[in-house]
This record gives sequence, C-alpha cells and structure tokens, in this order.
Amino acid sequence: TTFGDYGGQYVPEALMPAIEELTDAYERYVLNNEDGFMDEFRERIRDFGGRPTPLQRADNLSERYDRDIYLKREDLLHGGAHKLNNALGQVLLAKYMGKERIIAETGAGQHGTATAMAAAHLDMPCEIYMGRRDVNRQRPNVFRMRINGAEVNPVDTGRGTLKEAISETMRDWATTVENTHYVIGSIVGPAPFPAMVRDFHRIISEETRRQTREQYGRLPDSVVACAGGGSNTMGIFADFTSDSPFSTAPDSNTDADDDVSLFAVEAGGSSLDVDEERGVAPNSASLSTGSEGVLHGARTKLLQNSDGQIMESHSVSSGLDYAGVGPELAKLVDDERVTPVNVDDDAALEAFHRLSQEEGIIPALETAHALAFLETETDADLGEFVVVNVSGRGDKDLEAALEETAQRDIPNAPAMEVFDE
Amino acid sequence: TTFGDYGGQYVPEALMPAIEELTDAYERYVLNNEDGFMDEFRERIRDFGGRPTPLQRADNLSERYDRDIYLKREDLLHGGAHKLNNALGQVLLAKYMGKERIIAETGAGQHGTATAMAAAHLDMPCEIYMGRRDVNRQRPNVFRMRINGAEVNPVDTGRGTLKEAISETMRDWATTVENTHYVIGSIVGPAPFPAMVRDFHRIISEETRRQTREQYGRLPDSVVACAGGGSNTMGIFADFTSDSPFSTAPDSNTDADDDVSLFAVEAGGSSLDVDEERGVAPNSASLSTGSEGVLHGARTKLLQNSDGQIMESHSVSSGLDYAGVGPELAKLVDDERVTPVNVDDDAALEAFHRLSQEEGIIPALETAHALAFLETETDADLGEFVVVNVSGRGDKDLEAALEETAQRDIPNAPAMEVFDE
Amino acid sequence: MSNPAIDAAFADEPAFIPYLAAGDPSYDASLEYVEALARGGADIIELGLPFSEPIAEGSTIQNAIVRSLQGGMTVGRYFEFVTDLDVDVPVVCMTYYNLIYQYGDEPGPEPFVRKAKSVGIDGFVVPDLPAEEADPLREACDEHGLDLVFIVAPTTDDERLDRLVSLSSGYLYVQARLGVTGARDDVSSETTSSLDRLAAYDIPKAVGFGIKTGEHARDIIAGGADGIIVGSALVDIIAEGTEADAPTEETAAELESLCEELKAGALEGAQ
Amino acid sequence: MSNPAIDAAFADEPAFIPYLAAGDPSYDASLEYVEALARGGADIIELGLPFSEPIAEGSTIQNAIVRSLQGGMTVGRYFEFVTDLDVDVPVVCMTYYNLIYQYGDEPGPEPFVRKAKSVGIDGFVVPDLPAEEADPLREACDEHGLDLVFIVAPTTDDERLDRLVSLSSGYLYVQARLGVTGARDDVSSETTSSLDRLAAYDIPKAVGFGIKTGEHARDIIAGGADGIIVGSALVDIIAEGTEADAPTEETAAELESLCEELKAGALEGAQ
Repeated sequence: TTFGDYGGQYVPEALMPAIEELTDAYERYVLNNEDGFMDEFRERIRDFGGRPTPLQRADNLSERYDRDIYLKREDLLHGGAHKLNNALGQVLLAKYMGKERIIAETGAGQHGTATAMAAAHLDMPCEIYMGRRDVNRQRPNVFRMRINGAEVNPVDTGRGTLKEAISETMRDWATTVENTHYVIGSIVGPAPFPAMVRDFHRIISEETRRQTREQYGRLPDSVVACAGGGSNTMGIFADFTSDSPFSTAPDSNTDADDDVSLFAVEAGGSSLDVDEERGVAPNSASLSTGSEGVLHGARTKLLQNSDGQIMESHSVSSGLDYAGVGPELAKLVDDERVTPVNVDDDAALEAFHRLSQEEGIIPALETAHALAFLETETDADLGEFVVVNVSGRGDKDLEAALEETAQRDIPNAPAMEVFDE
Repeated sequence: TTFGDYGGQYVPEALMPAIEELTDAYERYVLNNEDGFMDEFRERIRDFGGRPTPLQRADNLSERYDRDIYLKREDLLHGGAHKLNNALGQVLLAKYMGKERIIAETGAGQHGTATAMAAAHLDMPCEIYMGRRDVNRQRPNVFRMRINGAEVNPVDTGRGTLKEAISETMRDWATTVENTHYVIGSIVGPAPFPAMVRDFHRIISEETRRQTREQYGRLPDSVVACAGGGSNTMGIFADFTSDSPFSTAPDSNTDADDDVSLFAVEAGGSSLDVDEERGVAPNSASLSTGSEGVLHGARTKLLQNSDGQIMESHSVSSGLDYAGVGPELAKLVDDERVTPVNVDDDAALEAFHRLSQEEGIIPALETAHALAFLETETDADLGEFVVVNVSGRGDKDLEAALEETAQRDIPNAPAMEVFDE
Repeated sequence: MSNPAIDAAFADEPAFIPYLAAGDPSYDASLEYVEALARGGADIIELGLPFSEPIAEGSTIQNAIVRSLQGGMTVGRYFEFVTDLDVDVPVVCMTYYNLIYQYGDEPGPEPFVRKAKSVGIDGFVVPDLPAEEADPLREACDEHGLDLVFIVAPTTDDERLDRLVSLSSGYLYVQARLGVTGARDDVSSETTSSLDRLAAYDIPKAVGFGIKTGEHARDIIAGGADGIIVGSALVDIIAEGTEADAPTEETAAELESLCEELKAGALEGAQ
Repeated sequence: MSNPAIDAAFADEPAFIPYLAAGDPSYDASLEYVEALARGGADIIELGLPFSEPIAEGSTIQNAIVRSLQGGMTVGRYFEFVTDLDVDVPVVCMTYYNLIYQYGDEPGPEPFVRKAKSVGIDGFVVPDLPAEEADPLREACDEHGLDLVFIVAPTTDDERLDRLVSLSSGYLYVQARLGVTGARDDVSSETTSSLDRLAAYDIPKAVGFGIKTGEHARDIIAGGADGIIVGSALVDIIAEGTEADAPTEETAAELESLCEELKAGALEGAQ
C-alpha cells in the first residue's frame, strides 16, 4: 500500500472496511483478471472509448525543435481526455463488486463527465459532487453530466471548489459505503486507489511502447507529460518504470527502459514563490516545491504551510490546480527516475496557441504545459525522439484560454476582432 | 460527372478551368493513388484523425430494441465528427495540386473547424466564410477556427447564414481560383466534388464492412445514417452500393450487399408541409419531399417553390438544415437502393437524450435523427443486425439541445434545476 | 443563327448594354428605371430575373436581387414586367438555370424559352450554365430563335474558348477580370489581353465586370471591344435612391444620365 | 497504559464529552465557550484543532473550522489556547494527522505529542488515522503518557475491532451511525447493536455522532455506553450566535445550558 514512504491509507475508520474490500477486488479483478475483468475492461475501452489512441508524428513541431516529436493522442479518447480509462475501469470494477451506485468528485468537470459517461454506459446510477463556484463556471460540463443522466450535487461549503467537493464526496461515501463505490479522479487518495488508477491508465504506456517500436523502431529517448494529480503522467510513465508491480509487458527490458527520460511538467502558475501568510501558492508545483505530508488519504508531496495547513494552489489550467500529487510520482521523483520540471501560465498559453496553429490540435490547458516544456528545454536532455502525452483536448478551455490570453502579452495569440460586430 | 440525371457542373465559366484541374487531380491522386497520395491520406487520417473509429455494440439499445445495434463511432474522430475525413483529404489534395491557400464555407461551424484543423496540420493558410448570424450563434466554433489559425470572414449579406456563406466562398474562389482551393463541406456542389468527397468519407464504409465481419461474422442487415447534405450518409453507404466506381473492396459481393438495407434519415423538422407563400419549408427532407432542380453547382433533389426559388429549410439540427442533398444520394433513392425516411425535431431530441443516458454517448443533433429512427421503426425492416453511423458528438449542441428541449415536452429530458442557484 | 434585333445592336457602333434586376426595388419603380436605360442610350438591356442563390454576383447585385424578391418578384411577374416594358431595344434575360429549368409543366428549359419568346425576350445570359451543361437550353433557343450568350473568363483556355464561341449566339460576354460582378476603379490588363485573344473570332464581344465611368467605357471600346456591359454602377444608383427614399423620377434621371455618359464614352472609344 | 485524568472521568458515572473547535469564531470568545462546557458539566473536553481539509466532518463542524481558521487559529495559537484555558477537566485534542505530522523540526508525530503534553493535553482523537497508520503516533503517545482514542464505526468488523481496542487507550469513540458528524433527531439502531458488540471489551465506550438532546443522551447511556460525545449540537449554538452577532456571554450561557441538559440525560440513563 505504499510507494517507499509515500501512500498509505489515512482515512476514517468507517471507510476502512470499504478500502479493504476494494483492495481485495483490485487484487482479484485487476491484478489477476478474475472472471475476465481485465479482458472486459480492455474490450470496452477499445470499443466504447476508442483505444488504441494514435501516436502521431508532429511534423511542424519536429521541424521547429529539430527532434522527432510524437504526440500520444489521448485527446481522441471518448470524452476528450485520458480520464475515461480510469472512470470506465472503476465503474466496471464497482459492477463486479456488486455495488449499486457510483459517486465522484469533480473540479473543472472532466472527471465528472468521464464518470457520468462510464456510468451511463454500464447502467449504474451516478452522483457527482461539484463545488457551487465550479458549477457556475463550468456550465457545459454540468450540462454534459446531466445529459448523461448523472445527478450533479453542488457543494455550497467553503469556496465551492474541488477540495470542498472531495470532502463532500468522502462524506457521502462514509454514509453509503456499503452499496456505493467512490470513483476517485486521479492517482491520489488512500491505497489501493493510486495503484489501481495507474493500472487503468497504464494502457497509455503499453500502447506507447508498442507504437514507438512499430513506428520508429525503438523506445523514445524521453517521455513528457503534464502533472497535476498525475494520472496521465503515471499512465504514460508506468511501463517505463522498472519497479511497476504491473510491469508485465513482454517486451520489457529494464536496462533499456532506464534510458528513457521521464519528465513530469507541473504548473508553475504565476510564480514558484508562496504567500505563507495568506496560505496561497500561486502555482501547483508540488513535486518541484512541495513537502511531504498527508492529504486526502495518502502521504505524498504537498503544498502546505509550516503548520501543515494545505495551501490554495493556482494554475491557469484548472485540471492541474491541486495542492497534492500522486504518491507513486512523489516516490519516482525522490528516486530520480522522474524529473520534475515546471512552466508558468504564460508559457502554457503560448504552447496552447502553438499546437493549435502549427498542428491543428487544440490541446487542453493541462496538456499545453507538457508542450511548453519542449520550448523551454533547449539543451540535449530530451534526445532525438520525444513522446508527449496529449492528455486531453482543449474544447473545454476555449473561453478560459482566450480570457487568460487577453490579459497577457502572448506573442502568438490570434486576433479575435471577428467578434467585434 | 453525373449520377443518372443528377450531378453535373452548374458553375460560372470562370471556375470551370479550376473544376477541370480538380477533376484531373481527383482522377490522378485519389482514384489512381499517384505519388502515393491515398497512402499519405490514409496514414494521416489514421495518426492525426484517429482512424479506424470503433464499431461498438450498444448493449442498452440492443436490449431496448431486441436487435443487435452497433454504433460506428465517427464522433471519436479528431474534431468530433466525420467531417475531418473530407477536410483532410481535400487540403492534402490542394497541397499536391500546388495550391497555396484554402477557403471554405461553414454553417454551424463543423466543417469550418475541421478545415481549419486540417489546414493547420498541413501548414496551409486558410480562410473560412461564415454568416454573421452564425458567427454570433456559434462562438465556440469561431473560437476554435481562430485558435487553429484560420481567418474567419463574417458574411453580412442576406440573413447571414450558410447559403450566404456558400455564395461568398464561391465569389472568393471566382477571384482567386488560380492559387486557391475551395474545400466544399459536403457531398454537394459541381462534379467532381460529390464523388471526391464520398471517396474521402468511404473509409467509414470500408471499416464498417471489415468490423462487422470481424466482430459479428457477417455484414449487417441494415445501415442507418442521418442525411443533410449527406456526406456521413454516403460515407457509410458507399461500399454497400454496387455501382460505386470506387468499390474495390476485396471482399465486395454485390449480391450480398444488396441485402444490406440502407436508410437515410432526414430532418422532418416541425412538419413536412411547406409554406410556399413565405418560401419556408419547416423541414430539411429534400430526399423525401423535394423535387429535382439545380443548386450550388449540381442537379439534385431540392426544397424549392414552383418557380424554382430555393426554400428556407429548417431543422433543430443546424447541420441538417440545408435545402439540397448530394446528387448521388438522390440517384440512389430514385433507384430504390437507399430508403429515405425522416423523423421530426421532437423525436430527434428524445433520441439525443436517450443515447446520452443509456449509452453514455452524447450524439450530435444530426446523429440523433438516425437514432430516433430506431425508435419509430417498429416493423422488421431493420433486421437483426443494425449499424448506426454516429456521425458526430454533441458537445457543440449542448446549449441548443437544452434550449430546444425546454421549449417542448420531451419525456426523457433531464431536470436542470442544478443551475437554479 | 442569331436574333436579328441583337445583331442590329452591334451593327454600326459599339453597343451599350446596361443591366438591372427587374423589380428592384418594386415593380413600378423598376419599370421606370429600365425605361430610363433605354432613354439613356441602351442598345440592349440585360434584365435580371432574380434567383434566391445568386452565386456569381457581387454584393451590389445580390442586394438588388434581395430587394426585388422582397418586392414580390416572381417568374410570372417577370414575364408581365417584360410585357409591360415600353422600350424599343432588345431585352436579354439574365438569370440562373434553376428558374429556367423549373418553368412550365414539362421538365427542361423549352417551356421557359417559349414563354420568353412570347413576351418579347431576345436572348439569355445564364451565369451558372457553362458549356458542359448548356445543350438543352441551346437547343430550345435555336428552336425559338433566341440568342444564348456565353461568358468568357480570363481563366478560359483556348480550347474552351473555341467551344464557347461555337455555342454562343448574339454576342460573347467577356468577363473583364476574375471575380464577381461589381464596379471597380480601374481597367484591368486582363481585359486587354482577353480582347486580343478574341480578336480572331467573328462574334461581337461585349465586356462586362467593373465598368463604372465613361472613361472606362472609352478605354475598353478602344481596346477592341464591340460593346460594354454595365450593371453594378447602375444598381448602385438604385441602392442609394432606395436608401435615401428619393423620388423615382430623380433616380431614373440619374440612371439616364450615367447611361448617357457611358454611351458617350463608348462612342468616343470607337473613334 | 492510559492517562489517569481520562480514566477518572469514566470512573463513577457516565462521562459527558463535549466538542468545540478551538478559536471558533475567535480566540477570546472560544475560550469562554470552552470554559462554559466545563461549567455545564463536561467530564472531558474534545478540543478541535482546525485542519484545512476536514474530510470526516459534516458541514456544521466544517463551517466551525472555517470560522476558526479565518479567525487566525494556527497550531501555535492552539497550544497557547490550551495553556490559557481555565478548566479542570482533561482535554483531548481532536485534529487531522497532517498537523500532527508536520509539527516541529523532525518528521513524525513525536514533537507534536511532546508539545501537547507540555501544555496539558491528555489525549488525541485523529479521524483520518486508522489503525493501519497509527503506530508512530501510538508510540509517541505511549512515550509521553497521553491517550490515543480510536473511532469504531458500524462498518468495523470483529477482526478490526479487536485491533482497534488493543490500540486504543482512554476510551473508544463509538461512531453511532454511518456518515459524518452532525446532530440528528433520532437514535440509530446501529448504536444499540454497536454497543452490544462492544460490551465484552474492557474499555470505556463513548458514543458520538448525532446526539443533540438530553433524551438522546439518556437512551444511549441506558443502552450501555460509558459516555456521550456531543459536537455539532453545541457548534450549532455558536454558529447561530455568530450569525446573530449575539453577545459572547449569551452564547456561552446557552452552551452551558445544553451541556447541563445532556449531562442530566446521561446521568438519568445510568440509573
């Protein structure tokens, strides 16, 4: 249940029996494919989700950076992001476990929409908790969840954002644990969630290994992914880390894998400095600047003040705006297997426009961070052959990206005067 | 250049040399794969577009209708609809032809966004004409085009909708024809456009044949697709029609194919009656109710008054809201190879909510028409094994669908009171 | 085989061919406007029958078409209009093919041509009908003795040109530049080279697209044209008059005056 | 090995254990409120140290935590608060593990426990610390002679129960029902069955979650509990007082009065 010193199960006693039950189900169904669970998962994520997603050479970026840049196109997964891998896996697992009801938290709404889709697909009642402020800011995602038949429960406590929604979902679970599964949205939370969520997302890594070999003849020199909670990150890193308990890829070769550099790109926000007085970190770079602590059920790296109170994080990308990070990723950083880097809001917006204009793919603002790293990284660490995980599409971010762009001096921003009349 | 009596090239003389040049390029590159054009197209539509798209069994619909309902998931193509097949094919062809600039018309913005993406991907300057009213109604799609680097030219003439945008694009082309390619958005227009656009979309049909055989062991009993202009329709029908000049599928079997029923589902709007006085048809059912005439470069079935003036069409789905239809589809209907049917706005909205809630896929309102046909079709004509083309996803339609739903009594509409506060 | 009235218009001096959309902005006003063209010296009148999807027109004429349709113009009213029209110059009907194709009880263009003949129309210009699709209309025109005028564009190559000339009767409509109809400020060098290419063909060449002043008219005739076609510059006067709600007579007088200038320019070019 | 002060609280009669968040809504007011609990008959006080992510609390206590943090409560101020507090009953610190873990210069819970001991705290309840993660804190508590109270839930099975009882000192916090903290209107049948299960264990059982009246308190003690824990019903009084901007003394008097009722109910249940 731990990754070195990270991980664990810091949850109320009332939930521990559910955690034990889930651990048992994880081992049986996910790790041992009991009743053909993983076969069914793979078939559904293929036919319903649209896997495998392509690995695409980005011709124009490759020319720009004078390296072979390949994009792992998770933006093409049903729902528009990698999120469905996990949501579908967990809802299916809940079904195998005999649960009758799904709950989940959501911030900007991506995990909520993925969970609502998976629950509709598998005919499971579903309720999503979402902060009132997020409900008001993310109307299209609330529409999507409602249209998919999920209940959306606005959370009015506190500031009405993700952290209140997580607490509220935990509370629901503490009350309904006997018939309800909590579909956690990232590789965070108490064990077995971080390992289980990774194992649903590791299909990204598995495909990337196969596709790089087929299309390029070898594994990449480096893999770049954005990291908030870190689910897309661990998804594409998983089979490149030699200590993955799930690393059963027939082509796995520990020596060669260690040559593949892994870069986790965090949100540098507006600054890496923190305002301890106000409890605000104007970034979400917990791997780069955080310290060890306990949040939402696990020990990991956190943005916290010296008392241990959790800081309010910030990023132009709401999906990266989280004060913690998956415990396995924290461990891999300590082990120097994964290199944490970060880019600021401005660089991410510039990369958002760059990929849109040069490759015809509008990325999620989360993904734009990974792409921005290509621009800032001028030395040779990336090597000749780089895979970037395009974790999601940017349709959800259009308004936000244009608003944030308008407030800044982004050199490649498109003029929007077409709306003037 | 014709399909029986349909088709042809009713365009100004100034454009005829470009049409001849395009015809030549179509024959060389598309039909004869000169310079490996089709190989490159197939590789790019795979890696950039995300083909093949899955053929998914819809478990809950299958149970509801007591047939095997399979969904061809074009909604998972990059951009969210089948549109990219054509846009990418034509932009690539323009590149092979040495053109330096792309123009296109767009109504609701789907073809414009697909063209903008393809042009960015292939590094071609791109301008999109869009009626002023559509610009104001479809802001997210205008954002997407601008973010992808395309110019968007609002058209202020007339009512500011699709027909004015088509005329304006024709005018641009008439001025710039020597260095510019006009990427037409459906299987309409002068020859060779209808055949060429079909040939870029027929990959849908090709995959469907292969996937039905692999997953079900045989071809389907029927194929159902919505029809506005008809590009997704001909895309999935193409290889099931024995007279396709492009029907080179190695497994093709004319006898067996003729057993596959093909249903083109048109927008019945609010009524099939027309208001000749006001020149308004409250539907877009040109195959079912239209008559032969000439529009936008081709002879086809049209909604027109007795003088031959084109009617203002209507549908809850802006993508079906067109007074004409592809000439090949008109021919296939006359030949009784394709059965035209129609469903009204209410049935389409109900089907929109049904697929969303029961299968976890929010369809485009266009697609919802195809799905609505399953509900109304109570006799056995569909057979046991039905493929429905899910031509696009409904993210673009969320606001419109909810607004239209709120104005009607749709039994399965979700309550939206979550927004009340 | 061409219409004698149209042949006559080119016989002695350069032909001045103004265009207006019938019924712009109303039936009665339009009658007066078209008659003003004749008073201003028109040798042939191109009279537009408005179609709802005018893909070959610039915004000036498109707006005229919208005004005319909103004013109640229909195909039936158009034929009445021609009947009511009191001019003694040939009238060429300019419209899109679908209106020609739909008319009457039988499919095809013949009923429309027959009716046109009966109301005194002398020929047709159909901007969306290239040589490839023209046979049925050409046959109907031959049957009834009407001219069918084809448009030659700067992009038209020599092979197409031969074919267009062989199909065309009355005159050739020489498109002065790429693009759509609309008044411009200069005379295109494309015009000159088009006329050079056409010199060898024994058919009157009338140049259109972009002519707005007597000076333009003069230069084009001097460059070898047999006639000039002017539409947008005249329609602009109606648009402004309609916008300003000016008296019909005032607008008609302005039309007449511009026609006189254009006609004079053409005559000067022929010196 | 448990803290004698806490043992004493259960020695003769049922223990009444009220909870408040320290610093809610301000340091000074909160001091008066907590002292009012003692005057109202508290045998032990559970004093919350607010954490920014209180995942186990219902909205009542979550809001109290927000008020307290906004009022400037920190870990350092909490220890001052306990020092300043003038009560003669044992104080149990209720907080989340991260604050315990972060305190001091060395990682781990020992510095926090040492400091807690020095200001007079007698024990801990840590809602997000299950048996699985409790060893370091258990050891530190043993070293300094403080109690560590574990929560037993309706979902806790017999195996886990054995382990929790073996780890717990002072008393067991018996969660009366599934869910989170918050005052309810009825006594759950889960409570009764939980108490039956626990009867065999030789450790005081204090029941919490949902108790709001003297009648509840009576029923629960009558059902076999050794104590009652009441939080939300008391916090509600502070929330209302804060909302109404009522004088501190008035709110303190209400708290004292409810404590008296609860204490009386508990004593009645022990008859």
